[in-house]
Amino acid sequence: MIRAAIALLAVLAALPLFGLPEYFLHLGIATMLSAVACTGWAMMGRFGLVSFGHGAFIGIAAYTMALLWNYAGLTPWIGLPAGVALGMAAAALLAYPCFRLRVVGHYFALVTLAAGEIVRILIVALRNITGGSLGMTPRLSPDNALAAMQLGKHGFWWLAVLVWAFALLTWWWIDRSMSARALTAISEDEDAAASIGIRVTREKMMITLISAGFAALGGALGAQYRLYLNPESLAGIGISLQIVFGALAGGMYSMLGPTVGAAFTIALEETLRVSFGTAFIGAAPLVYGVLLVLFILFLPRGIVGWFERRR
Amino acid sequence: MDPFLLEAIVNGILLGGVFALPVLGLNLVFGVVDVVWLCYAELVMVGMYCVWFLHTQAGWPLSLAFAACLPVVAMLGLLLHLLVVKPLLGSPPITQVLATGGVLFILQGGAMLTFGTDFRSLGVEMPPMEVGEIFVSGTKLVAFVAALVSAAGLWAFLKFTYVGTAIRAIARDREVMPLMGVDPQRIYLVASAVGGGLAGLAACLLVVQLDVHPFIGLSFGPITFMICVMGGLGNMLGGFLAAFLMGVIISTGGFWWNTEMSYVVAFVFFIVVMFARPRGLFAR
Amino acid sequence: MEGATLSLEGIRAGYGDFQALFDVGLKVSPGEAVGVVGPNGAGKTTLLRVISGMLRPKAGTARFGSTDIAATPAHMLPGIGIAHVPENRRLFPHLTVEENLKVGAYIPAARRRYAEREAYVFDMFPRLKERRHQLAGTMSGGEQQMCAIGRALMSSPRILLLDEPSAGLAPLVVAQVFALVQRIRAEGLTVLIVEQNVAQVLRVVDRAYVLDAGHVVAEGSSAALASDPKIRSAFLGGH
Amino acid sequence: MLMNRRTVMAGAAALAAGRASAQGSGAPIRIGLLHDLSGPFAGAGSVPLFQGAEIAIELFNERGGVDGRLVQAVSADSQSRAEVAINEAERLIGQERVDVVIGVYSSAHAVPLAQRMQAAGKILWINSAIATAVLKGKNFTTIFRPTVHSDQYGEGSVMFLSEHCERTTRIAPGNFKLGIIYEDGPYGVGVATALEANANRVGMPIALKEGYSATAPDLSTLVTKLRRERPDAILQVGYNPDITLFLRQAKSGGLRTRMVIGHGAGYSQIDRLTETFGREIDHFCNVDPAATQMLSPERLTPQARELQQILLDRFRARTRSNDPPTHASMGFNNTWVFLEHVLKPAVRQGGGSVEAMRTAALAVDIPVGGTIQGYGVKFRPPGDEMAGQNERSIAVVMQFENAKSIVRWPTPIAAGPPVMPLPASSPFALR
Repeated sequence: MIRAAIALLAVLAALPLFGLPEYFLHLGIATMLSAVACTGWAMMGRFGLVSFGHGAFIGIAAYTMALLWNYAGLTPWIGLPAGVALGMAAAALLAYPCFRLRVVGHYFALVTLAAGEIVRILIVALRNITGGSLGMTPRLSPDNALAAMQLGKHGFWWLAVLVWAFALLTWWWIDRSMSARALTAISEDEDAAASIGIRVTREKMMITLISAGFAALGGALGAQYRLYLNPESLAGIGISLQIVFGALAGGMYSMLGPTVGAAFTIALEETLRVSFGTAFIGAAPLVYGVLLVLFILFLPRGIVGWFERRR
Repeated sequence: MDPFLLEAIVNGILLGGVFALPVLGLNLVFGVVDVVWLCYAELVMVGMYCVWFLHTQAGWPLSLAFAACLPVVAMLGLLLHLLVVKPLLGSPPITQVLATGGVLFILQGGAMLTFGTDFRSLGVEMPPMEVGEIFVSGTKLVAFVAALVSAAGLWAFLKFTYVGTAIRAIARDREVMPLMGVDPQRIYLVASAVGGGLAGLAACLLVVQLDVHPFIGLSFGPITFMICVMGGLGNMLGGFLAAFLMGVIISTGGFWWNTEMSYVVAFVFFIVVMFARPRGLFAR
Repeated sequence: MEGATLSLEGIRAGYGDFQALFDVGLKVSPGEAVGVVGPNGAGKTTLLRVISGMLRPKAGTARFGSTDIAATPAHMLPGIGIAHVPENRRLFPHLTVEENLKVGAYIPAARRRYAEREAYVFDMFPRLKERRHQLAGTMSGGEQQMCAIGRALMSSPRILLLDEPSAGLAPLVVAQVFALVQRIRAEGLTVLIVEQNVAQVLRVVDRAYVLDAGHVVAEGSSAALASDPKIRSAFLGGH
Repeated sequence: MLMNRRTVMAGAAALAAGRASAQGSGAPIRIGLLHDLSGPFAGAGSVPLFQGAEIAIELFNERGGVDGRLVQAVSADSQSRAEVAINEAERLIGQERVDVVIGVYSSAHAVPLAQRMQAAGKILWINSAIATAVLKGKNFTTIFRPTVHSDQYGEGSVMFLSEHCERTTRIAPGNFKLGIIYEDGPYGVGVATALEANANRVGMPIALKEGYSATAPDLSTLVTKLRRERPDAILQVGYNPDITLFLRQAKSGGLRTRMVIGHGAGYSQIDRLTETFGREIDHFCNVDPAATQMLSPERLTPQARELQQILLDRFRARTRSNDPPTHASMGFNNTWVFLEHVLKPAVRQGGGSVEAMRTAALAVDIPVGGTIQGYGVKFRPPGDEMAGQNERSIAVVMQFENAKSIVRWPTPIAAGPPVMPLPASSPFALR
């Protein structure tokens, strides 16, 4: 198992050396970073904590990182962790009262949705600092690209592989911890879990922070890779739902599910758009929607979940 | 009182009228079937296209186009239930929500394929009314009254018919319903059709105020969900009142601060309400 | 509406892997009042759930008159005359008393006779008439039990299934409830009643079955059972 | 192999035209066309922008391309989403191997695309995205924008008002109050910022400046605030659904003023506005590069005049449009400038390399009147603050009259003085 994992990582890390075309390299990086966000989301999603607001944490992390770089010259190598920490702090600020006051289920989902929209609108409204809806670009530093984390495709590929492996490792570690069992119990019956001594709020907070942290990490790295930040694609409903779709399509109950889902949704979107091209406007989202519904109807536990069940 | 502030408040209440019907429909479906239709605003969009097409392209009189819109969208609600929601009734809520999210893409894509991406306008208007220094849009006022009348009609249906009473009962206890001879599946169908019909009704009221395009749902979809939750999911009266509250908050927030930030004010208010009243502002 | 015989043979039923009933047989003739007694967890509630279609048996036959209960959707059973007052009453607390009764009269045959049935129920339970506009959830336990029975009676049933009507009620109220049961059966309605309160129930029924751990361990007339020393020692406190 | 249907069709159609094969030599020249064909921007002008570009390529090929080498368009849909635009750009340069991408409707897409294309050493030819910030201070060398930029919109409407307000309304520019409302996207913000800067420069007071989201379902509060502030002119920057909503709510909200000026996008779709408001929008003004039909042919060079007629005929035949939107002219005109004045010489002299195209672009020198939109073309050189911007682009102020637009500013090319203030027949006129 561990050997297979290392072999897989080695193959992934070696791929760019064999002259993978740039466009596929680009999609690969986008996929892995989006897989990090999806995996992060599923870490809490699989315990019944459904958030529609992970965009909020991504937006906070990405903008913190880029603003620190542009205005204070702080390297993203520090700015990124700082941004992710701030994103997690925002998650704590939002989640703690939710858990204490028992805002659950659809109510929790909608509260997080509102939080995502607030962050998006604030980024737009604070346009003097953030560039508003025009977006912002991190200041280029061609002489000092490494320090500025402006790595180009190969560098980012390896960074993405690393971060992705870290996300999976964390998942694996959670699965083996007591917390996984506690959270399963909580997701089944919160009161019963509390009555057998599980510290409900604490466990939920922990998984929420980890989840928000990975989403923020994946999203902010994506912004750094593209060297472009935009409120629409980093905060708000659009990105939040995109993450959920990916996690769900792949299967949020298995470790590789969100990754497969991210790869699947990106591949599907690209293929549909490119193959329908500009001939039938609207056909791509239509087919995407149909496939999504069919997937949920016939593979309710996602692609990976389906394979696991058959085995 | 500042007449302009008063006007902003009146406008907020009228805006609440815009939100009220979708909120009622969404709440009805949620209360009965226990599923959130993420594509609800897109059903409204289809209804708006339906009215636009029948009136401006097929040349039907407006009243007839309105009358046709209701059954069409109601039918769509039924189909949505039968094809997507029903097979997922036992699944986790997130799966159900996401499946209806898939339908959202289908409806948007379908609208683009059928009608293109242009903005379509009905071109119907009514003269404004002037009361003192306050101006009130005639169109909005009529839409507002229509929303109130429809809400009252819905209330009467739920209050005075057997099916309506069963709908209110099922929201609390679905397992016991067969003991009364009620087939929950049939009630789900009725609720889905009525929920769809309300989307159709909302479409009729919106199409005279807003241009229709495939993405119009994005304009009022998210806020509709929030209002629904704020009033208490499944709580019709709560949702109805919350619609007006939210309308006034957006309107006066825009008046005192600015139009952009008014939504931040509204969303922050929503979150605070959720913390204070986790089951909705008007939960019993 | 004429009577029909309820007959169960070899019923096995349970939840998932857990089996609650083992080869249970039972028969209730028209006009009879029959009790099912037994300790907590004996499968009494499961038995009623099988009869009213809320639970499908895994084996055995269940018939009411000419209808195969196991082959009929649950919501069709009130139409053939089965009314079930479930455990814990399960009223709609946010609806008024009158609205609860209205839901009870949902089936088409009952809707046509709504006024007549409502008058009958209000005659039997004058308290309900006084409180017809009150929310059901705000009434006392005894009143709620009356409302639940009234709701079941709205559909003009041929057999009334009562699940623990005395549960959670004060002794005085329990006596009232059983007096009502007696009145209902005196009017000729078939009654099947499940109870832990064995002493009380044996006073109002003709016959009873004793259920223990999913098996019928004894049956007979209420007088015979009441004097059976084994039953007495097991359920009646042994004096 | 990823193959675009439209590519195949365009190529086949051009071959069928048959003129090329006789002269022809060499592989087709592949050019990326990137527009928002779905999503909210599609209906806001991106589609006619694309159609204009397609007509230009079609015409160019009919005329034999570059000495027989045809241009093959590889079209892509950026779906009104920035990250899709980035993906498509990656695909166009990586998979489709194009050296040039033409189009780009939204400035929010132009920002990352410009950076990416510059880094990849490819040409980005921006036909529409107007925010000044896209180019300002960026020192790009392979990014060119033949069209106007947002500062010019601001200059256009403020200069127009300050020239005419005293004579027509007896209010000196120093007392002529402006109400500026704008959608909060890059286009609205860019133009609004320029409006404010220009108003400050000429000393015009600003009574209200407020942004709103283009998807807002209600703007009546904005109407109320404008009514309170009583601006003498309302300057709006918006797309279609929001300006229609605003005008509708302004009318029913009793908002009255002396002049309403729009700034392209929604206001450039006069057909659409007329469909909704009929003659109620008569005498509103709009600042934009001129749609070609607004310019009297005698002001154009003979070549431009000929192109003008071809575009109008073909666009009308394609879309049954009465008054082709400005974006159709922009798409055609700017694409044509590239094909005829950059691509042709670059292929003839430099083998069509990126460097040759860059050199050719910097050498373009088209006088005023030389393009179908009236402006000339001369790009700011590298090192300039606005490197890559066409310094001869002009935004004109035009006035609606009976579903037609008439140029009112700059005065030298105007077809007469404006009708101002709004006449009593307008439901928006002061009483």
